[in-house]
This record gives sequence, structure tokens and C-alpha cells, in this order.
Amino acid sequence: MNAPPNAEQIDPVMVAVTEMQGLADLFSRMQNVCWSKCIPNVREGILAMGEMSCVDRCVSKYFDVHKMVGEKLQEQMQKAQMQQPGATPS
Amino acid sequence: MNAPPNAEQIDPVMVAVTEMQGLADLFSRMQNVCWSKCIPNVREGILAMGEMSCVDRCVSKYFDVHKMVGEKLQEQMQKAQMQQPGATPS
Amino acid sequence: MNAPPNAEQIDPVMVAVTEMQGLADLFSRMQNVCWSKCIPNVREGILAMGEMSCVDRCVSKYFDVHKMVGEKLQEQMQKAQMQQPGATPS
Amino acid sequence: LNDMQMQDSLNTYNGLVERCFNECITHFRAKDLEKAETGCIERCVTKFMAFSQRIGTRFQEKNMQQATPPSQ
Amino acid sequence: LNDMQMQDSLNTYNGLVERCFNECITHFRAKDLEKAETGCIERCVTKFMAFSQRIGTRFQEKNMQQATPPSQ
Amino acid sequence: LNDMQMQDSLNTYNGLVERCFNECITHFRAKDLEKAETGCIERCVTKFMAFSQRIGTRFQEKNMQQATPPSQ
Repeated sequence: MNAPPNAEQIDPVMVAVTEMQGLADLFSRMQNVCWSKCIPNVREGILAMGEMSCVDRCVSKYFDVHKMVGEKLQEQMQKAQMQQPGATPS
Repeated sequence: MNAPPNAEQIDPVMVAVTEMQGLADLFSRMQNVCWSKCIPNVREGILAMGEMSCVDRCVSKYFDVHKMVGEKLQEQMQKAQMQQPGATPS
Repeated sequence: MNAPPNAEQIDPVMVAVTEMQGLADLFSRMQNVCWSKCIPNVREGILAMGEMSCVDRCVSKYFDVHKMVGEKLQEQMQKAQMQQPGATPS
Repeated sequence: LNDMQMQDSLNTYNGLVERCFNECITHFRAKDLEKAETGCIERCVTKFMAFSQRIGTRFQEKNMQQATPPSQ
Repeated sequence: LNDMQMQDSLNTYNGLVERCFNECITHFRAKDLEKAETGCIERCVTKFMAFSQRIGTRFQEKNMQQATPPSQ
Repeated sequence: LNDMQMQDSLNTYNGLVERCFNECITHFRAKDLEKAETGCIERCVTKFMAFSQRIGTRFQEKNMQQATPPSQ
């Protein structure tokens, strides 16, 4: 809290920490999603073959969706900045 | 963040930050709830008329519930402080 | 992060805070789980007898599971450190 | 620590709102709460308070039981 | 505060990914996205943006309405 | 950063407890765990560890693949 005065606004350490938190958040969500999509039960204490490949594909697809959403978001935001819609009928 | 030493206990900046976090948390929960209540699918990339009014009403009701829960909570806590129940049968 | 040099690595205050956060997180998860397992509806504003004992048992079991998972995790991690599996078929 | 507690109670509050909303609000034909809904919300809060008190007491009992005093 | 905003938008982003993944990805017979899936993701993002804008506007309206100016 | 890691593993631990509890505890007729339940919890933890290791490895592979080195 007693940081040097001018490093306040864009502290590179905080940026790195935030990035890491973003990655940790991404991982933890992916883990939850892929567990619920790929692991139907715990009747066995090991991963079955089918579960393993499901996990692999789930990770692969999750990354692809992550990337796609990022691109789409940016594209949308640029569009939104350009046209700025006004009317919102209720 | 470089507050004077003795302002530690009730730092107004922290109060403001907490309030903002509370509001952000409220918004994010409302967003999740209203999405799941009002958006049954993404077969179209746009909001249908019915979805729009559902969202509007969802926000309105969510705020009302938020307010009501707050009032009810306070009322209950005052009651609890006055009578202090002892026995808790198992 | 440019804190006084030697208090950096194992700040006892941070350890205590983290422990408290862990406990708070445990409590909040337990609360959610036991609510959804024991409280089927809010048709009445009071806890029914059966709901009360369900809550008591839910807490008891949750603690047992918490303890058991902790032990099992440690055991597994020790095993993992000893054998270090290499092959991961896809 | 103080901030943490503030944060905690805010989370509990917001969590309760979400819970009771999900429990009691089932349709969006109008923008105002109906009588049945407000009644449900009231019961939901009262019940949650009772639930919360009981589970909190049990939690603390268990937690004390389990805690081994640190040898310092 | 700035960090908090960064954190917030990251959460929104990651939350949207999770939401659209759950909405659009239903099987794992292959590791690449199929045409139907990418189309669904696109609509999901567009729809979420529209939803998000609308709900954000309504939220701010309500929030202002409700806020009583602090007497300092 | 160190604190963050501690926080993370605590979250993983608490999350695992919740997951396995939901998976394995289905009734509350008694306050002690039954044999079937403890067996289920054991398998749940073992399976989660295997799952976790696999998904962690895949995640890191993908993450490295995707990361473009910063030009500083």
C-alpha cells in the first residue's frame, strides 16, 4: 500500500498478476466445464479411455472457443463504437 | 492507497471500493440470473422482442427483490438482537 | 511488492488471512450445498424438524468429507512424487 | 480484515438475493412483484436466517472440535 | 481500482466463454470446432453483447433512481 | 504472488470437497459417513487427481502453443 507515488496507474506487476489471475480463472472454469461434460460418474477411481480423449478434446475446443470469443468481442466492440445505436424499444 | 496512518480502520477509499465491488457482484449475479431466465437459446444472434421485455422486467424485479431482502434482513436482525433465542432442538 | 525485504516470503498476517479466507470459502460452499440438499422449498418461513436434522447431519458429513479429501489428497501427492508416471496415451 | 468482513457480508447478502429470486420469481409477465412473490421472498429470507443461524452454530462447534491448538 | 476493472472485464470475458461453450458445444467426437458450433458461438457472442448492453442500461437507470444523494 | 498460490490451492481443495460431496453424499439419514460413501469419496479424489493432471498438462501445452513471445 505504500508504493512509490508514480508507479500507481499502470503497475506492470499488477498487470502480470491480473493476467495470471485471468489464466487461473480460465483454467478453473475449463476444469469445471470439462469435468461435468466428460466425467459422468466416479464409479471407478481411474480415467477411462473415452474420458481421457474427451478431456483432451474438451481442452482443445475450450481454447478455440476462448480465442473465437475474444476475436468476436473485439470485432463487435469496434462495430459498436462506429455506429452507436440509440433507440431501444421496450 | 497511501492513507495517513490512523485512518486504517475505516478507510473511506476501501469503503468505496467495497461498495463498488458489491455493485459489481450484484450486477454480475443479476446478469447470470436474467440470462438464464430470459434467454432460452442462441438460435438467433439478436434479442427477440419478448426477450427484451423479459430482461427489462427481470432487472426491475431483481432490484425490488434486492431492496426487499435488505429491509427484511435488517428487520430480522433487529428482532434477533431483541429476543436472542437459546434452545436449538436437534 | 517492494515491501520491506525480509517480510516478503512468509508473512504471518497473510497466512492468517488466507486461512480465514479458506474457512470462509469452506463455510460458504457448505452453506450452498446444505441449503440445496436440505431445503426443498420455502413454503414455510421456518425450518421444519426434518430440515433441522438434515442440516446438522449435512454439516457433520461435510466436515468428514473435507477431512477425508485432505488426507486422501496428501496421500496421492506423496504417491505421485514417488513414482512420477510418464506415458499419457491419447 | 475489516474490509474482508464487509466483503463477506455483501457476498452473503447478494447471494441471498440471488437465491430467493431464483426460488420465488418464476415469470416476467409484469415488472412489479406480485403478492405471491413478495410473500415467498419474505419466507425465503426468514427461513434463510434460521438456516444460517443453525448452520453457523454447527459449523463453529465442528470447527473448534477439529482445531488442534498450534504449539507456537 | 484500475486493476479491479481489468479483473472485471477478464471475468466477463471468461464468463462469456464458459456460457457460450456450455450453450454450443455438446459433443467431443472431434477436437476441432464444427461449422454448427462456430456459428452458434458467433450468435452467442452477438446476442450476449446485445443482452449485456440492454441489461447494463436498465441497471444504471435503476441504480440512479434508487441512489439517494449522500448528505456528506 | 505466493499468497495467490496458497489461495488457489485452497480453492482447488475446497472445490474438490464440494464436488465429491455432491457426487457421493445423497442422503442424510445418519450423521456419519457410510462405507459406500467413503469408497465413493476415495474414488472421487483419485479420479479427480488423474483428471487434474491430464487437463493441466493439456492446458499448458495449449497455452504455450498459443502464447506469442513478447517482443519487450
